[in-house]
Amino acid sequence: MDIIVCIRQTPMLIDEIKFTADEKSVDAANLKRHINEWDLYALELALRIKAKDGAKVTAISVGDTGAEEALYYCLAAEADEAILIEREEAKYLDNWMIAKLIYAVISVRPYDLILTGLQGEDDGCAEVGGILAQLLKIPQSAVVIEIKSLSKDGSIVIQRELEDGFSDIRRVKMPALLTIQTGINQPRYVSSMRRRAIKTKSKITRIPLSDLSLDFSNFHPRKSIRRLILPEISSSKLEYIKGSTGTEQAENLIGKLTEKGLF
Amino acid sequence: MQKGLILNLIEHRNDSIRDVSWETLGAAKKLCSQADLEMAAVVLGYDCDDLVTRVSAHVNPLYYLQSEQLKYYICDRYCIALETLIKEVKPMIMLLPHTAQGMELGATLAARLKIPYLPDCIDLLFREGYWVGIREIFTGKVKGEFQAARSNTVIVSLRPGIFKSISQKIKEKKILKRSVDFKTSIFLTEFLNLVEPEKTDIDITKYDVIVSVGRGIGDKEKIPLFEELADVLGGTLAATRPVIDIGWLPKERQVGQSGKTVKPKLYFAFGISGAYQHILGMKNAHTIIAINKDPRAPIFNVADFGIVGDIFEVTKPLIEKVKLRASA
Amino acid sequence: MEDQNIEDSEAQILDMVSRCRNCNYCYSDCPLFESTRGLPAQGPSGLTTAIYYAIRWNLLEGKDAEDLRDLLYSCTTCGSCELRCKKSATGIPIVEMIEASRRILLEKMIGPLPEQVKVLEALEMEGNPYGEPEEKRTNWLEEIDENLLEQVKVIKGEEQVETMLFVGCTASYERDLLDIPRSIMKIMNHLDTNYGILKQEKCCGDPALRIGEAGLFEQLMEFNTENLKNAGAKRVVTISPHCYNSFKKEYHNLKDELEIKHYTEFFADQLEAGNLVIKKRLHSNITYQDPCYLGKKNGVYEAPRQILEEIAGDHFIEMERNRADSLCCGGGGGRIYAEVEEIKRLSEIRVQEALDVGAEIIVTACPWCYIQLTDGVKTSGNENKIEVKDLSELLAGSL
Amino acid sequence: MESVSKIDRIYKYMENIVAKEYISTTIFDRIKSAQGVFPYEVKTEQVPYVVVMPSNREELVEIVKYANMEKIPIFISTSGTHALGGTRPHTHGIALSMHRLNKIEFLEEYGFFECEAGCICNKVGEALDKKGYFLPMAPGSRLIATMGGLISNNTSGHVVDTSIGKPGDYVYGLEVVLPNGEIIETGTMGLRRPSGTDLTKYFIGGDGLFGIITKIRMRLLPGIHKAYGAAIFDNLISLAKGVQRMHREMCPSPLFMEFMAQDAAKIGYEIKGMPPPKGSVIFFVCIGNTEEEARNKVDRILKSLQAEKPLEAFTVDDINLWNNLWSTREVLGSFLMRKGDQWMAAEVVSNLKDLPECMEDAQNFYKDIPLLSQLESHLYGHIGGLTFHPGALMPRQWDSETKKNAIDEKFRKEMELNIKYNTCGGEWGQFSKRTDFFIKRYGQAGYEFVKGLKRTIDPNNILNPGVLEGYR
Repeated sequence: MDIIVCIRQTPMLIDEIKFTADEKSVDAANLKRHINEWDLYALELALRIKAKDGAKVTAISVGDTGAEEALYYCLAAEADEAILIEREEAKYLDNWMIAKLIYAVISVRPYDLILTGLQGEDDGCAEVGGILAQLLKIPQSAVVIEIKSLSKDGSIVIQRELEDGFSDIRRVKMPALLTIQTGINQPRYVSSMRRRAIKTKSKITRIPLSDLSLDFSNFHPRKSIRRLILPEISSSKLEYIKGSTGTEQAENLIGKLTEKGLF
Repeated sequence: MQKGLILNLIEHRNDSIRDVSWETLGAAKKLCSQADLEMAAVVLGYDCDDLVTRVSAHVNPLYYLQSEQLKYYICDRYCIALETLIKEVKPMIMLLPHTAQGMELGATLAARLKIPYLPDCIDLLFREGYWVGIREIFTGKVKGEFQAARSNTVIVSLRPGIFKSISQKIKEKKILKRSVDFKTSIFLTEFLNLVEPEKTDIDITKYDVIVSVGRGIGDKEKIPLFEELADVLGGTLAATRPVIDIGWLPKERQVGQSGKTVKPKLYFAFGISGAYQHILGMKNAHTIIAINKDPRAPIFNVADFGIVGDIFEVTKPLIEKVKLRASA
Repeated sequence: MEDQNIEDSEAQILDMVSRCRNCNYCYSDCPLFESTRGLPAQGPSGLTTAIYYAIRWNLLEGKDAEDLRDLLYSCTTCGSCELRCKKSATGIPIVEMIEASRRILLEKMIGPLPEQVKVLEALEMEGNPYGEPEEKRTNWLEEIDENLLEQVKVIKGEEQVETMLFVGCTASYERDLLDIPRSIMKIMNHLDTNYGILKQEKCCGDPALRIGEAGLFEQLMEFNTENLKNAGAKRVVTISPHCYNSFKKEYHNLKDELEIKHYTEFFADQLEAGNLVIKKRLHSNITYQDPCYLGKKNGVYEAPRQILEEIAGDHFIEMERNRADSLCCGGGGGRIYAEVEEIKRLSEIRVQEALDVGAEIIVTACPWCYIQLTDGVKTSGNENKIEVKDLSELLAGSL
Repeated sequence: MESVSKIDRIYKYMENIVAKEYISTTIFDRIKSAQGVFPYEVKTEQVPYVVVMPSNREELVEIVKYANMEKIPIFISTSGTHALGGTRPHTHGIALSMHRLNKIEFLEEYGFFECEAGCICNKVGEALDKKGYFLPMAPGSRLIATMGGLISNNTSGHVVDTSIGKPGDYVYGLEVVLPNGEIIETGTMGLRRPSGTDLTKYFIGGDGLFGIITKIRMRLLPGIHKAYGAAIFDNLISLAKGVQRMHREMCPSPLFMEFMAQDAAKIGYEIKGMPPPKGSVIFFVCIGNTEEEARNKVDRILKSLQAEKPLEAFTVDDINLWNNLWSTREVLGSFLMRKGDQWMAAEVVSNLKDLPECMEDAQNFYKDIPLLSQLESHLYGHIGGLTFHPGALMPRQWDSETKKNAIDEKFRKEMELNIKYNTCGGEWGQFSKRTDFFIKRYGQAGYEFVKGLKRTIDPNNILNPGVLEGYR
């Protein structure tokens, strides 16, 4: 069984957010990055299936900042292969183009299951999985919270999270794509030594754009960012509780609630 | 030339229309009045006529794509059905809610039709000939204007809980039934069953006071402190999804889109940044008190009272003072 | 850890544990034996036996692996068992074996406990276990009164200083504990020595090491070592016994070159030398909780007592179990971050023992003991009977 | 290994009896409770199905009934300190830990205390001490050994029998769960023990063959005063003769009387930072209701010893010196084991008449055992109780099999000597590793007698099977 996991690093905002001059992206300077949380759950799921039923786990990432780190992490966590799709940093890629790149690589390889995180911590679009599935002409299921069974006949029964505590259960014919919700498992910890050692032990498969059978030059994003805005807290009703110390604030809060008869 | 059309997909479950569909209709109505547009809606399903009539009271025309195959929502079937309709009515905007269903459908349908998709928008504008979706990124810490490439149709999913539900009714109803031809298609996904929310020992929705905590509290060791506050306030403890995910508290205490929706008199939010999935579950509380050290935390957008500061420095004296009042 | 190292360390564990004569005397001194259900494996030689057979019978998968993990990570690493084994049996370095096993579990991706993952990530990202921004590490200084800041040099770059106060993560970030560093600065003010605080201070690495993340520990060790050397420090004074232990035992490029003192040692010396003079004596009954990483691990029993006797005289009472026999607060060994089985809270037992000897104040000299005992006082409902203080607070108050 | 389905079945049943967090199927709990004090490895066929910790006798009764019905062996392995491995399962079964039965109650108006079987000896001792009473037992394993186990074994430990007798002599009653699940209470609430049949006697030193003790009623003994003495002999024979005299001349027996051969004493002294002794050392404790009484006893004993021309014989007034003397033996063992080799000792008991000869035999204990003759060995013992502990240091490198052989050899030699002197061990028990001895010592008839009792009381042989049969 072949499982492919799409993975990437996302920036974590620190208190002071700065934008680039064109206001189209967050200034990468002094941004800390880590692996997109949802992707970690997808990776763990793949590795657990591997441990239980045996599988080859391949991690794939489109090469923006931190992609290498993320892929080495996957290898250290005992993914069998890691593929880096190289791209020039500058060019803006929307999720459709990213999906297209991944598609170009995956489509020529064997796969039974493709796992992605439900969404990115940064843009939260939750669309790469869907697009990819459509390109590959395979069924997708989003917001997966449990694998009920994985039968040899090539079908998989999964549980999806809906709203208000509801969920539904589906049987999907493989090959299939699942986008994974957090909490589906408890992702393992991969030690710093493992992460260091892996870099000398194993290699990442690098695929330059030129190797892909698609003409990237006349690719155009289907959506683009006009500008970013720092939302100010805009609430007509919001009233700040003053106080130089926590004790004062606590006091004033109780005062307010009492005065409004809420207490 | 004919006016541009906004086509609304009506989401339903268990023979009832999901609230969020009234919201998307509301949003569409607003758009129509701003730009010179018309609206229509579409229901996919199987003998759900009364549900259809209910919708038709608000929007005209209403397309009713009926087939046994459409009894339950399944992505690929919906895609096939909607593709035919979209090709027929050529909407300028295909509008759907950004829900578990919408997430699947929006991305897939857009890719299938090779058209732009603006997911999870909190507003939609028409600027210099482009459709522009306002989206929150970095869990609401930043807003972005996302511009869809030029296209006859753009798919837009709207964030639940943002738009006013449609209220206006219309005079004459118009239901256009369509049957869908699935003969040639093979289905790879099969709906098995819907799982109801499980009954739990404690029901946080029953409490007048809720003390809710987010990852911001740091570690599990801190939980008892807020439990104590909840106790002295005669309320109960709740939490955001991340807190549930790392197992600090059981699922039954989760407030938010995928958890419980609560409407207590007092809702305290400690160390909760305010991801919309959480806000959806608590914004209708009578009074919301948000305590967070990050003044830009979106939670303050829905709060009635806000304290910017260290949650523990506030919590401990708060407990003491409440105790005092109780004993007094 | 390379696979080779794992094998070596497995072999070493097997060799060491094979010395055990199964007398089980170690149980009688183990905090787990008092705080858990007391199942057969819930004690020192139970843990080592578990490791031994896990390796010999290859019980490192599925539920067995989780059971092993939960067992090994329940240890407070207080070291009582080692003392007992030395005294009455073959002298196995039990805690060392347990920690070696944790390293193996971690490298095999069986450990750590779920809640500890966040801690390790925080240590790597921010240099402290609480995930607080590293750039805000010294923000607490903003809440210290001007006059206390005169003698402090906050080392940002090239500044040189002889004596370095290593504040540690808990004292730096836990607002409740602000009085500890504040008191220590007050005491420092009575000595006319300048001293430094590192702007770039990072966690000493104790949590990483205890949890089994040796690689991460090394990173932190190298970082701190370099900073301390660059600042030309000749002496490091630590607030936390855990930092103290790390520097003294683990920092191989530092431990022999620098004088490493826990603040209780440092101030005891100053009292002896007459540089500190007790003016106000304390008249309420106090007792002292030996922090394991000061006492059992490093034999510092008397320094804190010298100070306390100076301050309180006859009002200083020992608990029945003191010094090497004292009971661990339960905070060590990475436990403070995780949910471990505690049918009976160690902190509550300890609070009761303090009450039994008529103490009104439990004094300790470790931020974690302080936190644990404070909880213990609360959860056992003794707020109005007894309070917890750090030794520095009492000393500062009596000068 | 044991079948999973059987584990599940037993677990499920236990769930109806005991709170499930006190039933463990965790492999590590099961392995640990399969360990005995012997330094060789657990075998998979010894690993219990489950470990169960009942919280009261009612739960225990249900467990026993089930085991008896299903014919599943029960091993009461609580602290696992039995020196002959009596608590060590040799087949799959249910391992019981009695730690939760740990209540102690002072019935001072009756002159008793009652403790549950899981109480730890040392804790009971401390509790009595606080109230000014005295626990008449001092086993080496007191730190962790349970009262139930100790009474089932009825060990003197360091105590000189002729001084205060055996712990069992102070037991006024027991509560026991029989193999069929019946509960019986034995003995009396009075201060006078039954004449004639006293059921208590069947379970004191009963090696856990006939029932599971759940509660022990023991006399509250007034606190005692102690006085200490010591003597140095240039040779062990006169030391032995000195002790012989003490007994023959009807001296009041000391509570403890220990000796160390010079070589052993040297090591102990050195570790304790004392100048090496000029000869072999004997040191003892006398007790009395007054300090004076105790001191007089010491003087009286010293007189007897002096008759055998010790290098020196003296009362020890400095308690620190005494504590040092007393701990020399403990530190000796751990000092020798510091390299990780394991100390094993035999329990050779002499009769009074042949004490000097037995002393010689004890000195040469390991000499003619090929496997052990080369090992470092030392001699010490509870000489007041005419007991020798010839000990040897067993190399850690030896594999499990060799260690097992070594230990079997040791027991064989021990048997030989105790047969020779028509005695028996007073500390560790008579079965398990010593079943062969028991048969030789008391004949097949004697053995059949016990087997007969066992068959009658425990027809399905569910209680600690293997103890009576003896480990091989």
